[in-house]
Amino acid sequence: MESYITDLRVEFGPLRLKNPVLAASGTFGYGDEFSHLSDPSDMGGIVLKGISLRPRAGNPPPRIVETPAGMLNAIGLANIGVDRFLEEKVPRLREMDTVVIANIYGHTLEEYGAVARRLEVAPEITALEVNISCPNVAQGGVAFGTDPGQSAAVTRCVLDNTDKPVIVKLSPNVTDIRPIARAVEEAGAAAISLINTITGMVVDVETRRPRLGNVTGGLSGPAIRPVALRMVYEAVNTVNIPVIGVGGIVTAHDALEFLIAGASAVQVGTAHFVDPRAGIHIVKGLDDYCKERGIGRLGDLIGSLQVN
Amino acid sequence: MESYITDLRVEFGPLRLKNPVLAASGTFGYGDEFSHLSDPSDMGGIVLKGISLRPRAGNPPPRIVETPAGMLNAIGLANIGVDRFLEEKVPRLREMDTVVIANIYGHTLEEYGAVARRLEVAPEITALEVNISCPNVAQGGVAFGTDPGQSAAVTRCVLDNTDKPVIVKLSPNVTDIRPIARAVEEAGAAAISLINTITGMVVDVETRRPRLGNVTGGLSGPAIRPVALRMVYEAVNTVNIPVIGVGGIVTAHDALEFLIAGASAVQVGTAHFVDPRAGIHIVKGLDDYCKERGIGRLGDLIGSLQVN
Amino acid sequence: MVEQEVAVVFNEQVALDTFLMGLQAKEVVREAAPGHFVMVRVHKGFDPLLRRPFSIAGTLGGDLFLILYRVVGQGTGILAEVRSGSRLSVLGPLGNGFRIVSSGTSSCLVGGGMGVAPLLFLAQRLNGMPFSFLAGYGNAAQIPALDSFGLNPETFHIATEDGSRGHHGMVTDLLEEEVARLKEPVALFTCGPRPMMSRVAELALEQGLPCQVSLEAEMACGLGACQGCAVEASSATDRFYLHVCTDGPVLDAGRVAW
Amino acid sequence: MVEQEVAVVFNEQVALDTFLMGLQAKEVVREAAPGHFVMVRVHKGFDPLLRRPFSIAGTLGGDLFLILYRVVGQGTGILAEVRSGSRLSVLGPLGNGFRIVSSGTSSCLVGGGMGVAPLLFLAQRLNGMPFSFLAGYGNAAQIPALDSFGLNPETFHIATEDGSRGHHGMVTDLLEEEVARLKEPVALFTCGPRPMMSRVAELALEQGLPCQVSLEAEMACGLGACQGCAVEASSATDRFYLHVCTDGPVLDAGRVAW
Ligand SMILES: Cc1cc2nc3c(=O)[nH]c(=O)nc-3n(C[C@H](O)[C@H](O)[C@H](O)COP(=O)(O)OP(=O)(O)OC[C@H]3O[C@@H](n4cnc5c(N)ncnc54)[C@H](O)[C@@H]3O)c2cc1C
Ligand SMILES: Cc1cc2nc3c(=O)[nH]c(=O)nc-3n(C[C@H](O)[C@H](O)[C@H](O)COP(=O)(O)OP(=O)(O)OC[C@H]3O[C@@H](n4cnc5c(N)ncnc54)[C@H](O)[C@@H]3O)c2cc1C
Ligand SMILES: Cc1cc2nc3c(=O)[nH]c(=O)nc-3n(C[C@H](O)[C@H](O)[C@H](O)COP(=O)(O)O)c2cc1C
Ligand SMILES: Cc1cc2nc3c(=O)[nH]c(=O)nc-3n(C[C@H](O)[C@H](O)[C@H](O)COP(=O)(O)O)c2cc1C
Ligand code: FES
Ligand code: FES
Repeated sequence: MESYITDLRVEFGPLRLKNPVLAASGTFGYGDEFSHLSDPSDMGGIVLKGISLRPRAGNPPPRIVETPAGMLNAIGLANIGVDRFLEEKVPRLREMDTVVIANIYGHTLEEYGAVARRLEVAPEITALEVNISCPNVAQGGVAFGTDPGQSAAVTRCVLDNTDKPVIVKLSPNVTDIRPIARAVEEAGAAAISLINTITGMVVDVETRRPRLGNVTGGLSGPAIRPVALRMVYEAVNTVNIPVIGVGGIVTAHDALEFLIAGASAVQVGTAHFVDPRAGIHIVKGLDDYCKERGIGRLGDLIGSLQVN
Repeated sequence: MESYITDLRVEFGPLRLKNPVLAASGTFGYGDEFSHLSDPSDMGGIVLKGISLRPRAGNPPPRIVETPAGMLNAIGLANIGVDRFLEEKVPRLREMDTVVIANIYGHTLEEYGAVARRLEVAPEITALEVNISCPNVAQGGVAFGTDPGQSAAVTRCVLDNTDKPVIVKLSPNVTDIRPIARAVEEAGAAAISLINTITGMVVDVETRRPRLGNVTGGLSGPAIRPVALRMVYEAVNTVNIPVIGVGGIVTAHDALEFLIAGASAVQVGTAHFVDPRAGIHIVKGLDDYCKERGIGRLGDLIGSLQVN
Repeated sequence: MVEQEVAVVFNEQVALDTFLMGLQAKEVVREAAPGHFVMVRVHKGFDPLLRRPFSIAGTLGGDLFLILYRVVGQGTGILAEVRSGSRLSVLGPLGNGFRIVSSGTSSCLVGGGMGVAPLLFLAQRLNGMPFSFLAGYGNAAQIPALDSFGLNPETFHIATEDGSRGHHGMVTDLLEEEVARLKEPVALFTCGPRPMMSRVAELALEQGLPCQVSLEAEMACGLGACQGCAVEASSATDRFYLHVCTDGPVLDAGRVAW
Repeated sequence: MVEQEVAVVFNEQVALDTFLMGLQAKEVVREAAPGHFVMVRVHKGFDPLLRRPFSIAGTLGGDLFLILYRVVGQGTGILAEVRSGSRLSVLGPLGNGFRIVSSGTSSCLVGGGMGVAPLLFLAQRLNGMPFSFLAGYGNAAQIPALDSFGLNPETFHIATEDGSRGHHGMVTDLLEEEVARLKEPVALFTCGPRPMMSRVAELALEQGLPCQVSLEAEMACGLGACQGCAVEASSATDRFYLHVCTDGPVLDAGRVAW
């Protein structure tokens, strides 16, 4: 455990984080993949890889392709299913001295509810993050997260099945993030996180085929940071619940942009592929920034953006 | 004038282009800014900087900020107005031996119609490209281009005021590009072009202010290429009119991705800031690609993407 | 496994578009086994963004490890311009390596193009045990000068597709001869283009020989976290996909859907 | 104006974080006048994406031009590592330079930090005519060794904010003294941080002296196409915004809203 001069704690709805830096879902596995390289407990928390009711093999390869300052992934939410997760992964989470958040998803409302309910038995999991970017099979495959009514319905359904705080993770592939943020807040979410990936595509000009087995994939990494920051700023100015900023954060400088714009915490995703210790370096960098400016409490920076 | 081995001509609705590479609006001025460096006539066409009914000073500085593999601009559609445009700029366009497309916008339907009508006197202008990403002042500032009905209304209004072919340029800041593409096609557009910039933001962590005078700006450059390509692919599979691909194209390789995905032509924007001859280099690169593979007619590549 | 900035001791061109780089990293050398790979960050900016995976091609002394790479794109292009004395961030060693078969059996190493890299390390560690090394290239210009590896010219056989050196044809032709010639059982180790490995796996199946393949896939993390590096598993495996970075890169040929 | 790859002849550190680069480009040298700038592409990838603007700080012989730059971020950091012999893409010369006043009047050049760069070129071209050069820095470590510019120490005066060299205070203090001391009219030329130039412009206004300022702005194209480099014009100008790249970078102080 590192120690810092600045008071880096943030209060985050019902959660207390030792610092505002979390690992983003799908980029840090179940917390054990990186354990040789760094102690996840140095971060404010980790969001685990998305879990569904039943195991899923995921999409056909290739699943990733690099793009300028970013990457597309079409993993297809491959995961071991909630039962094996509870059996194999949860016991190891006990050793983590940080907040552990499970990321859940489903293709019907019932699936969302069922995964949430199954996780009630695991006190190791402090909160749930609900991925609403998934296609709703009952509604012709349009993502839950693109419609305020459906986003609220998923939120309520998860809340009905859990006593844990519920964070709803919003999709950026929408015309206006504000009605969705509002709907999710009214439905009872403890917080929102955004953004998930932006849908993109790459073509192989040699084979004249899509580079991804799934044709399209989700864009993440520094390329999307300005879009994520704009949406976080819009959400912060729309809802009263805390907002977690995600998207392209690699350095403490990047994290500060989100915190100053009003995010109560940040998540670090793709950066962990470039630097497996990115999250921990960011925590250190936040401390340095505050020290150099005589800021005793990082919380004082949150939302300190001056617009004109 | 360069000469090429491949037949690079594309038929583009009512337009015949000598090659499928156009300069994108707002990045190539009125065609004369680059004339010291390259001959715009080597490109298939140029789309001029956006013109409105009245002159506009544009947004307060700073107006641009760089981002990873991209940039945000908040120029605010600064322009000299259609009258000065006709007087000062149009006469010089006569020398251009390529297709010249005017880009127009307004804040009300009437403004769109009025600019289109004024341009009827200029035979130098082969077609109009309509930027529908502008806020509709009569409708509370929501962009025309985020709603199918309003997009169609702008298209019809411009068509009522011109005999030139009308290309409608779509905004990527929408949940689903398809209903908008369809609405614009049904309203009578000769073609659509996409994407315009994606809204983003950057914060200065020293001053804790937005980096742009206008707070938010439009993201362009290689960072957005995968998003642009995905939307072009979606549009190509939705409408029967030609689609022009724009967004992050820097090299012939990038242009080929769009052509293979079904774009009938491409526009090159931000790349012109990095390499003022980017468009011309792309034309050359397309010729090389075809030569190496024994493809006699570039048109045969268009839409040749194989999906499974 | 470590993630650290290490010094580039040399970075020499050894064939057309092919370079051999020596990196100083005691920890990597200590843990490295044939078939392991490292993820290298080629520069500090975000374009290209991701680390690039390279097989460990051997070790030199107690603190140098080697990578042999071909310039095929942006990342390897940048790597080729790195000067000795510079520092690069390296993550590794990663993955599961070759299982060296017990003495008594002889081994046959079949490499295509850059696929020779992990096999060079394997050859280094097979020292004393009997093996032959078959390497295939497009043409003579692509064949790296591998003096520092001390390969025995009697057991090192080359095929080129254009016939400009060695056997005129595919490296799998050499393998067929070798398998026919040898009386005793031989274990196959292969790395190279997919069609080549597929043919080697087929031959192994026909002849009932054990065969280990080293696979490639686009990778983001190299650590088993992103699930990006999936390849289809054969029906003999109880899983649908295998992950090259943690299940492999070396796998029994029978586990892979060819 | 050309856009071409040119050779870096030298790239030397001349102060704390400050480098002087010599680039070989006959066409640029032929057209260059003081106040002109070039747009340099610092590398081939897309991060950073845009070219970086630098004032031409002088010419050497018939085919070398100089840029003097401080490492402040990613682009200049990459530039500082460029080795002589490398090639960089350069676009220029661009912009409107200083109008050199007719003989008879003397000139006073007031530079702050890297703002001395265009003034060094101006000093080079003022040869023979009377001028004084006032330069302000934060501290002595930031003062570049400018031997190659052959400045006359009698007319070159330095101020540092921390007093570690020359006058202890602001360069505008020196200017006030200079203006008070001189009898004949003097033309002011200034480049540096905005507050400094604003003070120089104010002084010029008070004293009725002609004053040309060289402005900076974030730039994308450098050619007048993107309209990104707008700065607010004063009410004396019939326009609302001026474009640094084509209206400037050198402007009469009275045209700018300070
Ligand atoms: C476990 C493993 C070990 C490897 N060992 C070696 C080695 O020892 N020597 C060597 O030269 N190469 C090796 N490779 C391949 C090497 O990683 C790629 O050639 C390299 O990443 C290309 O980077 P680039 O930026 O130059 O190419 P890019 O510009 O990214 O792409 C150029 C071409 O290379 C292909 N490519 C890109 N990334 C990968 C990747 N991760 N895996 C496979 N193909 C890719 C692309 O599909 C494209 O066709 C290995 C790959 C893996 C997965
Ligand atoms: C006409 C003109 C002439 C210039 N001449 C010189 C010169 O001779 N020597 C010199 O050292 N610098 C000069 N500059 C400034 C120089 O362009 C910037 O320092 C450089 O672009 C920073 O690049 P970077 O990637 O290192 O910094 P970044 O990482 O991009 O930014 C670091 C800091 O520099 C500032 N900055 C970035 N780009 C610019 C820009 N285009 N203009 C002003 N500030 C910027 C940013 O706001 C930030 O605070 C000039 C600028 C202009 C517009
Ligand atoms: C390989 C990969 C897998 C991901 N898996 C999930 C997931 O299972 N659930 C989820 O909500 N988000 C998932 N994401 C999205 C990230 O959590 C994050 O929202 C996104 O990548 C943007 O942040 P970044 O730019 O920091 O990566 C995944 C992202 C990547 C790159
Ligand atoms: C500085 C700047 C100004 C622009 N001005 C206009 C404009 O006036 N009208 C318009 O339709 N698009 C405008 N655009 C959008 C571009 O035409 C193009 O759609 C977008 O930049 C994406 O392409 P790119 O990534 O190749 O730049 C502008 C873009 C930039 C960067
Ligand atoms: S590369 Fe990430 S799981 Fe294999
Ligand atoms: S930098 Fe583009 S107009 Fe000045």
